[in-house]
Amino acid sequence: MFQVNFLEQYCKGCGLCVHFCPKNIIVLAQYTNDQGYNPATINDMTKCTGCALCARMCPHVVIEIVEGGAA
Amino acid sequence: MLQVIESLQRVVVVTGSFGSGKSEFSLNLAISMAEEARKLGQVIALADLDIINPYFRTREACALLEEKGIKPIVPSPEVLYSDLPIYGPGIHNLLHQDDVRLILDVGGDEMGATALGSLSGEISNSEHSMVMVVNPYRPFTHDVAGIGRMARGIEARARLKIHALISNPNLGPNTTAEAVMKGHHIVRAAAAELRLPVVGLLVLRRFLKLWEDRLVTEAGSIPVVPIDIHLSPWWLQQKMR
Amino acid sequence: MAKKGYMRPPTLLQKPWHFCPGCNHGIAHRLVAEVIDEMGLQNQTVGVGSVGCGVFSYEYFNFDGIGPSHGRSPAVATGVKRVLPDRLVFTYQGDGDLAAIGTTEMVHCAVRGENITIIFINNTLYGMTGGQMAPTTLMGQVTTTSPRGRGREQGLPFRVCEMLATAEGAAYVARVALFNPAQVNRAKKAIRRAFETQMAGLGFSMVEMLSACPTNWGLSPLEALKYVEEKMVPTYPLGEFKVPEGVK
Amino acid sequence: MSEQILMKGNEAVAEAAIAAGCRYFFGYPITPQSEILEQLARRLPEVGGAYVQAESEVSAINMVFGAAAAGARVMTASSSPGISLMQEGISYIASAELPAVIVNIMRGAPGLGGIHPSQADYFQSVKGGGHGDYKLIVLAPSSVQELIDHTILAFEMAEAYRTPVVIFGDAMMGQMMEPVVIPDIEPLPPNRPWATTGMEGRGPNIVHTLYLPADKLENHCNRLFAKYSEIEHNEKRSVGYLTEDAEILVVAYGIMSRVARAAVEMARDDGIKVGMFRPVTLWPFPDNALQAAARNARVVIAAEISMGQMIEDVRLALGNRVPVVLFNRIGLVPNPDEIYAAIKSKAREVNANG
Repeated sequence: MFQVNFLEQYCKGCGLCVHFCPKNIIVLAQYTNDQGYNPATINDMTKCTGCALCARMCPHVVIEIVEGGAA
Repeated sequence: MLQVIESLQRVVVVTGSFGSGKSEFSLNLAISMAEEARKLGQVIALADLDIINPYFRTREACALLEEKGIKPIVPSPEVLYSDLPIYGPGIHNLLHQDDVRLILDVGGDEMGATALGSLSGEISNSEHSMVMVVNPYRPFTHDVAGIGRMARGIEARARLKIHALISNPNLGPNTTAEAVMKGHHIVRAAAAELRLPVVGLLVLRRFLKLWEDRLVTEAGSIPVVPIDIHLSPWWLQQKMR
Repeated sequence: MAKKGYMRPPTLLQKPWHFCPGCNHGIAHRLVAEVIDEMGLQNQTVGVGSVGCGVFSYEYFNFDGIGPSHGRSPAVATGVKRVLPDRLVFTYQGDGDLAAIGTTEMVHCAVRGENITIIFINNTLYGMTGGQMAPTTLMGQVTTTSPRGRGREQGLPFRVCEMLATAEGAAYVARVALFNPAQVNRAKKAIRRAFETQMAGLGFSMVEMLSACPTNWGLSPLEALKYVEEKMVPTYPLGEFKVPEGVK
Repeated sequence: MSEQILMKGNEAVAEAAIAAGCRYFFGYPITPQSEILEQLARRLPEVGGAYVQAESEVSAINMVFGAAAAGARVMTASSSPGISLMQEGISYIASAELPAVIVNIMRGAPGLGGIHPSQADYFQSVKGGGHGDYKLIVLAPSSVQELIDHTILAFEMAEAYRTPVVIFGDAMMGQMMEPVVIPDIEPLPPNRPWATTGMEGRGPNIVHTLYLPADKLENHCNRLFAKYSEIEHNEKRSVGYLTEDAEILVVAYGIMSRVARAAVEMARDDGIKVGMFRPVTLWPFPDNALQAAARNARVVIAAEISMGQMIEDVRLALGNRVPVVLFNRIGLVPNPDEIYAAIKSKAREVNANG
């Protein structure tokens, strides 16, 4: 079980994490953050394998992943 | 100066550290030689071989040399005041003309002596004396070890042997008789170490007038030679205040 | 850190980037920070920025930083390194800064074998000033100053790694790209090797990163990554051009 | 070393820098200052420092920027065309408030010019040179001993005010040899808590010159100029010679002041009431002292080896109260006779006008 935390206020909604997630669980939210972007988010956290490809490709260092549930 | 001239061969190669007084000595030597030479029908030529430092070189005294009947061997007028590594034409020929007394005023330090390397073969084949002018009040020749290093460095780069030292201890306008004697001792000690003779002690003419008796006694068998300054303006020669 | 998972490197200050969405500068910054943290060098590092989109690098890193003038970073880094030979000193420069105005400084830094690292972000144009042609612009690429596409009359792409690898003073020279996670991992390894080269005192090192500029290329962030892979890599082949014995 | 020794100006600058605790030098060869490089290339490794021959003056000044940012006492030297190339870096060093010493052994310009003595870089260093609002402290020594003393002073000022300091010499001063004493001082190591040395035990230090928000830029410039006012208040330096009753005042700096002084002595022997004023700091220009020195003057002669640059500061200081005329030569240091002749001719005019 992994917990993926998005630093939503820094996200610029570029969507690279959405593309590179092998489980296709990351989406861009319907709402916008303070900067006016639709931030990335995960609805079904149980499917995350903790591969961190999303974080590896995130150009805005928005994503942190911790093992073992909510941090 | 006549005694100095007598101790030197037909071709005189003048080396030394930067600012040792090589060029002033060369000019004084040439002017003294010229006075004798007129009687003997000899030609005196002074070649400026200083390709390292483009200031205070013998080439700045061309008019004086010509007036004294000395042939200045300097680069052509267009490049005379450049910092291009050029020396005057005709040195090769003059090295082998028996009726010409040639003085080669070489650049400072071993760097300046490098220019001699290209002529060393021809100089070796001519009757020559290579001297090193030493001022022990210059930073890199201020002790026996430093003078030795300088001599060996110059010999290595020039690929020629130094035959004699010229002692030129002075502090410019601040020179005192004591400073001359103290410096001269260092030069003599260095000469002993290098197994070379000291063939002259140079002293500015206006100072020599004041201290002649003391200095001649002190110098013993080494001739004390009055020197006139030609390359530095008079207002720079005033005592520092 | 857990075997899986990912945490923000502590050497990266917690603040929003000025970079555009999808800009690869952010990935490059993060990789540099991760390597410095993994090597435990945060307190021993002096970063030298540049002028270009990377101009604020010193604002984002949590270590000592210098903002020099355009193109002169390798000279500034030389001054720092000569005074502080045991520090990790690196420059972070774009292709305009490094490969145009700073060519002399970069070349002679390598020729001297200056023991510093250059992190070189190649995105084929001047990002900061609005997307003008750079020496690294691809043939046919349209920029604001090559409006009909770069042709012969605008010169040909400049391959910096290949040139610097010929310098005897250059110890480690590599070109990497950031267009997918595998490439990003390789890029990180290259930075690590470059920094190890420097800390071992082996000489000059450089890592060139082919980097996407979605805004000035007029592509989506994802299309821009594809552009790097399909258009840039053929002109700028990836690989290690020089690796010293000590870090193999 | 506290005995007298005979040194060339260039050698003296190099030794003085070492005496002042400078251990880093970055430069590029150019006549007539190359002995500074040559001497330091030989000496700095002996004292645990580093000499780096840069690929250009542009690089050299940026190496100075880096070394100063890293906390070192650092110097560069060049001659006019090379100093032109350094202007960008000098503007950055001034803006970043880094201490550094820059020696300009001036030669004839513009363009490639010649290698003759010159004072034609006055505007460049005193009035600007690089882009933006900044000032440089400019020192104008007039002897080899002063080259030494001013080099040491320059490091102290650079350190005290965190600002670049320029030392003016010229081809003749660089090459001429005079008896000097290198003072035996023990300089303290640089104390620079702001330097980028790796942040052990503190937060990050940043050395930069970028101020994008307008208010920050304005604050930065105001802060720089508050510092410059302090320098103007503290550091104006000058030397007067026989100015008390002088009806004719010769204003000259550097090597030209040596010539002017000899000329003044010649004219005094003729009974002419002439004096000399020598600015030692060109910025800050010693305007108050000049006003005092010129209080009895009926004519002021600004003597320069340029087409007339310092003369503008002389006129700014004296206003319309007294006529200021130029005596100049280009490509050489004139003989005192020439300035003496100029003094004589002015003396005749002054007497004719009663």
